[in-house]
Amino acid sequence: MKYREALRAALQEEMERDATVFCVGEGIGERGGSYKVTEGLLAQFGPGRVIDTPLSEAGFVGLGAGAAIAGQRPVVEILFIDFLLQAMDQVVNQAAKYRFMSGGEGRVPLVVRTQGGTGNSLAGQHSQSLEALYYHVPGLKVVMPATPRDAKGLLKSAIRDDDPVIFIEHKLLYMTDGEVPAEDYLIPLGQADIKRSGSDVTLVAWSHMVVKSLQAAELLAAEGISTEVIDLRTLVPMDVDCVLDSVRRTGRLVIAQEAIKRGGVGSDVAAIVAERAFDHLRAPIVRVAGWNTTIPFNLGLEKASVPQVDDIVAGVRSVVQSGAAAGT
Amino acid sequence: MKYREALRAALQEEMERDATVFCVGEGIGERGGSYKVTEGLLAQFGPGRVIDTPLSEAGFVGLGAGAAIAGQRPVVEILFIDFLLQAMDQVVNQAAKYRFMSGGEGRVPLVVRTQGGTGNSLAGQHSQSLEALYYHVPGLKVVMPATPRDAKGLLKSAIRDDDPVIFIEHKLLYMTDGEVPAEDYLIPLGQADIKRSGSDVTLVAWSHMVVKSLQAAELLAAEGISTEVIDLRTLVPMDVDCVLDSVRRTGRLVIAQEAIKRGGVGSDVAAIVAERAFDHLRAPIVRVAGWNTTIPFNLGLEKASVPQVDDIVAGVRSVVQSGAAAGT
Amino acid sequence: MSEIGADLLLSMYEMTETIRRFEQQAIAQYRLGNIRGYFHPYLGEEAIAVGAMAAIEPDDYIVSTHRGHGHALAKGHEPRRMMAELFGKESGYCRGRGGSMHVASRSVRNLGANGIVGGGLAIAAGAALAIKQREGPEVVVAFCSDGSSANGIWHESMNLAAIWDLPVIFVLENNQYAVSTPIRDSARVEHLSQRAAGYGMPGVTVDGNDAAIVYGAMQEPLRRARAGEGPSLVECLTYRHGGHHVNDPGLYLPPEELQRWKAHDPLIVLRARLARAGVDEAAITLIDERVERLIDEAVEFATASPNPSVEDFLAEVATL
Amino acid sequence: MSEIGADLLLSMYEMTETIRRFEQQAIAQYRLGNIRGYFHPYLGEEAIAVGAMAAIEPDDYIVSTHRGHGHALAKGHEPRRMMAELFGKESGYCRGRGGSMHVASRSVRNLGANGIVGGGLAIAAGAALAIKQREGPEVVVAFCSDGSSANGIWHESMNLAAIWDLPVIFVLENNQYAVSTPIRDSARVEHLSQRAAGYGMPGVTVDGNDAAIVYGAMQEPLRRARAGEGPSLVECLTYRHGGHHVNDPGLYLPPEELQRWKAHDPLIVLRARLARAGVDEAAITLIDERVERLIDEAVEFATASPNPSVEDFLAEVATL
Ligand SMILES: Cc1ncc(C[n+]2csc(CCOP(=O)(O)OP(=O)(O)O)c2C)c(N)n1
Ligand SMILES: Cc1ncc(C[n+]2csc(CCOP(=O)(O)OP(=O)(O)O)c2C)c(N)n1
Ligand SMILES: [Mg+2]
Ligand SMILES: [Mg+2]
Repeated sequence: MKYREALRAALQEEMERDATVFCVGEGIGERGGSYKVTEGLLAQFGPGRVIDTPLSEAGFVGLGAGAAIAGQRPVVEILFIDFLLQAMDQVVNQAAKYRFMSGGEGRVPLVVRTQGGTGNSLAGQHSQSLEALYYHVPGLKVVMPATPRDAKGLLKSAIRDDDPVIFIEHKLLYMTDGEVPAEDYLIPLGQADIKRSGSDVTLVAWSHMVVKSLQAAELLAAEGISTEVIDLRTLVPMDVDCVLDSVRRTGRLVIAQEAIKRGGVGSDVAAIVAERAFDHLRAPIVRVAGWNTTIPFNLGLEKASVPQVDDIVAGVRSVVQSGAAAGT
Repeated sequence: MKYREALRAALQEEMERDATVFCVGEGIGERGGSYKVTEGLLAQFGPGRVIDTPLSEAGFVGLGAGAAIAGQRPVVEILFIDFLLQAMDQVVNQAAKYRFMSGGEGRVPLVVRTQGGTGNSLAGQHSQSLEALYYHVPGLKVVMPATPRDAKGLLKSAIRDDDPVIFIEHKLLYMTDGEVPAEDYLIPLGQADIKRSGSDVTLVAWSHMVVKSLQAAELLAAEGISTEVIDLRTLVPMDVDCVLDSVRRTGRLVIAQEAIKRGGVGSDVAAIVAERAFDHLRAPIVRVAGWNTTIPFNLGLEKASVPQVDDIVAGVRSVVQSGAAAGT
Repeated sequence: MSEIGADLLLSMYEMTETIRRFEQQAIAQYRLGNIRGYFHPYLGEEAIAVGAMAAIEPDDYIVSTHRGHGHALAKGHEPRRMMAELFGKESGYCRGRGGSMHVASRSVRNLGANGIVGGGLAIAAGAALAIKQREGPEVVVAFCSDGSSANGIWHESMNLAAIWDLPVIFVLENNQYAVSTPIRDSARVEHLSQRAAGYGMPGVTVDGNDAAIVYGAMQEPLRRARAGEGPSLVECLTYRHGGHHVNDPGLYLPPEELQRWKAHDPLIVLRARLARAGVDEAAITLIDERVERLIDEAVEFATASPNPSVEDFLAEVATL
Repeated sequence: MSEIGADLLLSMYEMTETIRRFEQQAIAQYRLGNIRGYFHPYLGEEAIAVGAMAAIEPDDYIVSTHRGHGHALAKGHEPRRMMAELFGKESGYCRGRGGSMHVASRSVRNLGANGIVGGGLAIAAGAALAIKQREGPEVVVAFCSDGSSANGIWHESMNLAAIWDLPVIFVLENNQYAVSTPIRDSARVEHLSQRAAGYGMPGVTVDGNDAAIVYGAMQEPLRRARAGEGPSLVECLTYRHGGHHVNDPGLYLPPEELQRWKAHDPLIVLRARLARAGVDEAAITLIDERVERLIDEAVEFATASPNPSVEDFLAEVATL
C-alpha cells in the first residue's frame, strides 16, 4: 500500500468509527487534496465532514481548535507546512495552551496534517522542514511517519489523542510503497522503531531521512560498519530511552535530519545524549543536516542543500573512525 | 543608564544619523510604547517616522519588510514576542527569504524589536521565550542583549545591518541599570562577551539568564568553583569559537536558558560542543532550562517553571562533581 | 423595547451591579497586591455582556476577550471562583494557571477569555461548526473588540462563518480605543458594522450602554443563527470608565468625552428604565445589598483559598 | 475608452502577445523537462497586467503573485532572463535560486512574485509607505488574487494602506477560482470590490479581459494615489485558460464557462479594438513575428545558459 493510501485508510476508518471526526482544508473534497490523501472521502462522508476552505490558514486552524474544544475531532489539512506559519498564533497561543490554561479542563483533540521537505524544485516557500518550530512548543505532539504502516497507525492514534497533534508528512513519501497490516491496528505516539539493528553506531532519523539512512546503512554494511537505524516516528513525545539504550550499546551517535542544522531537532537528540549517556560515548556526536540556507529552486542546488545518502555515509564513517582512534 | 534608556538612545542616534530609519508599532508614539522605550521619539521625529499602528501584527511586520526592500530602515516594535507569531509567515516566508530568493539582489534591512520572558504573572500568552523559533530560520539574525551597554551597541548594529534582525529584549531587564559609554559605539553582531572569567566550568547564557548566571557564579565562587560566564549576546550569528575556546579550557559546559529545554537554543550549543570539542569534555553537558509547560499565571508556579539562581548553581555543581569523578 | 418586562430589567440590573462591584472589589484587591498581572476592567461596558447574555440560553456558548470578567459573570461563572482565579488560587476556574486573561469553564460553556486580541474568533467559528455538524440548537456569541477588527483573524473568522452559515453572533464591543489609539486612527469607516456587508452578513450598530437595547439587538441575529441562516455582526458602542488596564491612568481619554459616557453609565440607564417600569427603590436596594454580600464573600473565598502546590505542578509538567 | 490611440493599443497588443507566447513556449519547455516545480500560467489573464502596466510609469513599483510571469514581462523584465530563471539557470533574474514563484528585479521595480498567496500585499503597503516617507511621486501596484481576499493579510494590508493614505493600488485578479474552489464558495458577496467600502477606499469591478478597460480603470486610482489621497481597489474579472498549474488539467472548470471566456480572450478583444481603430493586419503580423523571435531567442538563451555552480552556492551558504 502506498503511504498516501495508508493515510487515507486511517482517515476513512476513523471517520467510520467516530462521527465526530471530520476533515477540513483547501481542495480536499472533490479534488481530493493536492497529494490525493483525501480522495473519495467526500463521496463517502459528504460535505458536512469533508470541508473545502478558502485560503484562510489561520482561520481554519483556529476553527479546528474551536471545533475540537467543543467536542469534535477535526483533522485539518494544511497543503504545505510552510503555510502553517500563517496559523502559528492559532497553533501556539491557542490550541497548544488551551488545556493548560484552562486548568486541565479543556481538551483540544485537533490533528493538523501537513507535509514538508525538499525534492520537487518548489523553492523556498514550499520546501521547508519546520518540525523544530512545533517541537519546541509545550502542549503539542509532533508525529513524522516514514512508512505507510507507521503513517496509518500513527494517524489513527493522533486522531484519538486528546491533545493537538502536528502530523507532518513528506512530499517524497506519498508514492512510496510498504506493507500495511490488514487488521485494525494503532501505533502509539511516543514509540521509536529500530528500522535496522546494528552494533557499531546509532543513526537516528525521522520522516524521509529514514529512507536515506537505511540506504546509507546498506552501503556502510558493505564496508563492514554495522549501523543501527532508529526511526523516531514521533518527535513529541520522544522515545528517548530507545535512543539512549542504543547509544549505550554502540557508543556512537549520528543524527540525520533534512532540516537545517542550526536549532534542529537533531541538536536536541545530541544534547540529550551528551547529558544522559555521556560516559558511554566513544566519539563526537555528528549531525548530518541541511545547510543554513533557504531552499533553492534549481534542482542541483536543492539537492546540495540537504543531506544525501553519501553525506550520511560520510558522517557515520567519521565517527566510527574517530571513535576507533579515541575509544579503543 | 537603564536598559530601556539605552535602547531609546540607540533609536534616537540612528534616527538622527539616517533619515531612512523609522519606528512603527502599537502605541509607540504619544504613549511611548508599553515599556517606554520609544518615549520622546514622536516629539523629536514626528508622526511620519514614529508610527502608531492598529492591531495588525502580520500587516505591519510585512509592511516593515516592504519598506526595507524599498530602501528604508524600519524598526518594528512588537509588544510581546508571543504576538510575533501572528506575523510568522511575514518573518519566515517573506523577510528572511527575500535576499536569497532574489538571487542576492534584494536586501531587507528590517529590525523587529520585541520582548519576551517570564516574571510578571502575565500567564501563557505573554511570557514565552521563543528565540529558538527564529534561531532555526535561515536569513534571520537574532540578538538578545542582557545589559544596557550591549543593548545600545547591538541595536545600533542591528539597524545598520542589511538583513532582517529579530531583536529580543526581556521584560525584567528594562529597569536594570548599567554603564553605557558616553561616546558613540557599536557592538558587532556575532561577538559573545565573557561576562566573568573562570577556569572550572563554562556557563553559557543570554538575555536575562546572564543576570541569574552571574549571581550563580558569585555563589559558586564562595564554594570554590570558578565559573566562566559567557553571554552569547547574539544567537545568530553565534560566536561559537568563544564557547569552544572556553570549554577547551574548562572541560565542562552548563547552559542556562529560560526557554523550555526541548528544542531550545541551549540544545544547539550542547550539540555544537559535543560535535566539535568532544575530546575536551570531562563531564556531561548540562542544560538548566525551563520546564516543558505553558507559563502559569500564579507567581509561585511561574517561578517554578523557569530556572532560578539555585537551579543554575545546582547544575554547575553537578558537572563539577561528575567531571571530577569521571575525568580526574 | 416596550416588551422588556420589569423582571428582566431587574435581573439585568442585578448582573450589571454584580459585574460593577466585582470589578471594583477586584481592583481594590489588585491595589493590595493580592491580584497580579494584567487586569482589564469591564467598568462602563457591562451593558453589553448583560444584554447579550440575557438574550441567550444556558447551553449557548460564548468566547470572551482580554476584558472578559463581565462576560464570564453574566454567563454564569460564580464570582467566588472567578475571584479565586484572579488571585491565582487553586480554587479558581483555571486552578490559578490561567488568570484574568484565560478564564474559561465548560460548566457554563464559556470557551474562554483570551490574551491575544481577536484570539477567540476562529475558536468561536469552530464551536459553531461543531454545533452545525451535530445539528444542535445552540449558538455561539463571539465577543470581540474594536481593536480586533484590524486583525486578520477577524476577517477570516467572519468570512468562514458567513460562507458556511455558522450559528455565531459577533458582538463587537467598540469602546473606541485600543489602549490609547482611537479607532478612528485604525479604521476609515464610520461604523465597523459596515464591514459585515463585505461578508454578506447583516451588521448593526447600537448603543452598547443600554442593556435593553443590546438585548433587543440580539433577537434577529439569534433567530437567524438558530434557523441556520448564518452569522450576524452586532456592534455595540461603549466606553471604558478609565485606563486600558488597572495600571493605566488613561490620561489620553479626553475628559469631556469620558464625562459624557459616564453620564450614560449602564447602571444609570438601567435605573432609569426601572423607574419608568415602576420598580421602586426598595427592590433595587435589596439587590444592591445581595450583590455586595456576594462579592464580599467572593473576596473572602479567594483570600482563604490555598495557592496551587508547586510540587503538584511540577509533577503534572513532568508527565506532559 | 475613446481616448486610447492606436499606438497604445498596438503596444498593449505586443505585450499581450509577448506574454501569451512566453507562457506557451515555457509550457512546452516544461513538458520537455527543462522547467520544473510549480508553474502557474497567466494564459487568459494577460489584459490585466498589460492594461495596468500601460497606465503606470517605469519608476512605479509592483508586487506580483504566484501567477506572475505576465506582471514581470509587462513591467519590463527581459523574456530571456525570465525564461532562464524558469530554467533555474544562473543567468536568470534570481540566479536560479527563486524560480517561477519568486521572480523579482530591482531594475524594473518588481518587488517580487510570491509563493504565498497574498504574500506580497503587506510588502506593497510597506513600499508605498517608503514612497510616502521620501515624498516620492511613485505608486505601488499590488496584484492579488481572488483567493487572497480570504486571507488575513489582505484585510490588514488594505486597512493599513487606507488609514495612512498610502499610494498603492490593489489590482485584484478575480479569475473566479482558487485552484478548483469557486470564489462563490469562499465569499458571500457579489463583487469582492464591495469590501473596499469597509476600509473607506473606492472599489470598482471591471472587465479584466479588456486591456483598454483595465487601463482606463487605473486612471482615477493613480490620480488619487499620486495626489496623496490613498489607495483604491480595482477588481478585474477574468478566467484561466486551463488548470491551476501546468500539471492540473482543470477538469472542474465547466466547459461552457471556459468557452465563454475563451471567446472573450484578451487577444481577441484587443484585435477587435485594433480593427476598430483602423490598424491593418500587416502591422499586427509584424508584431507577431517580432514576438515570436523574441521568445524563441529567450528559449535559446535559457537553454544555453549554465546551471548555477554548486560549489559557489555552498560557499555562499557557509558565510550566511
Ligand atoms: C494580537 C495582539 N496584539 C496586541 C496585543 C496587546 N494588547 C492587549 S489589549 C490591546 C488593546 C486592545 O484594544 P481593543 O481591541 O479595542 O480592546 P479593548 O481593550 O478596548 O477592550 C492591545 C494592543 C494583544 N494582546 N494581542
Ligand atoms: C497562504 C497560502 N495558502 C495556500 C497556498 C496554495 N495555493 C497556491 S495557489 C492557490 C490557489 C490560489 O487561488 P487564487 O488566490 O484565486 O489565485 P489564482 O491561482 O486563481 O491566480 C493555493 C491554494 C498558498 N500558496 N499560499
Ligand atoms: Mg477598544
Ligand atoms: Mg483565482
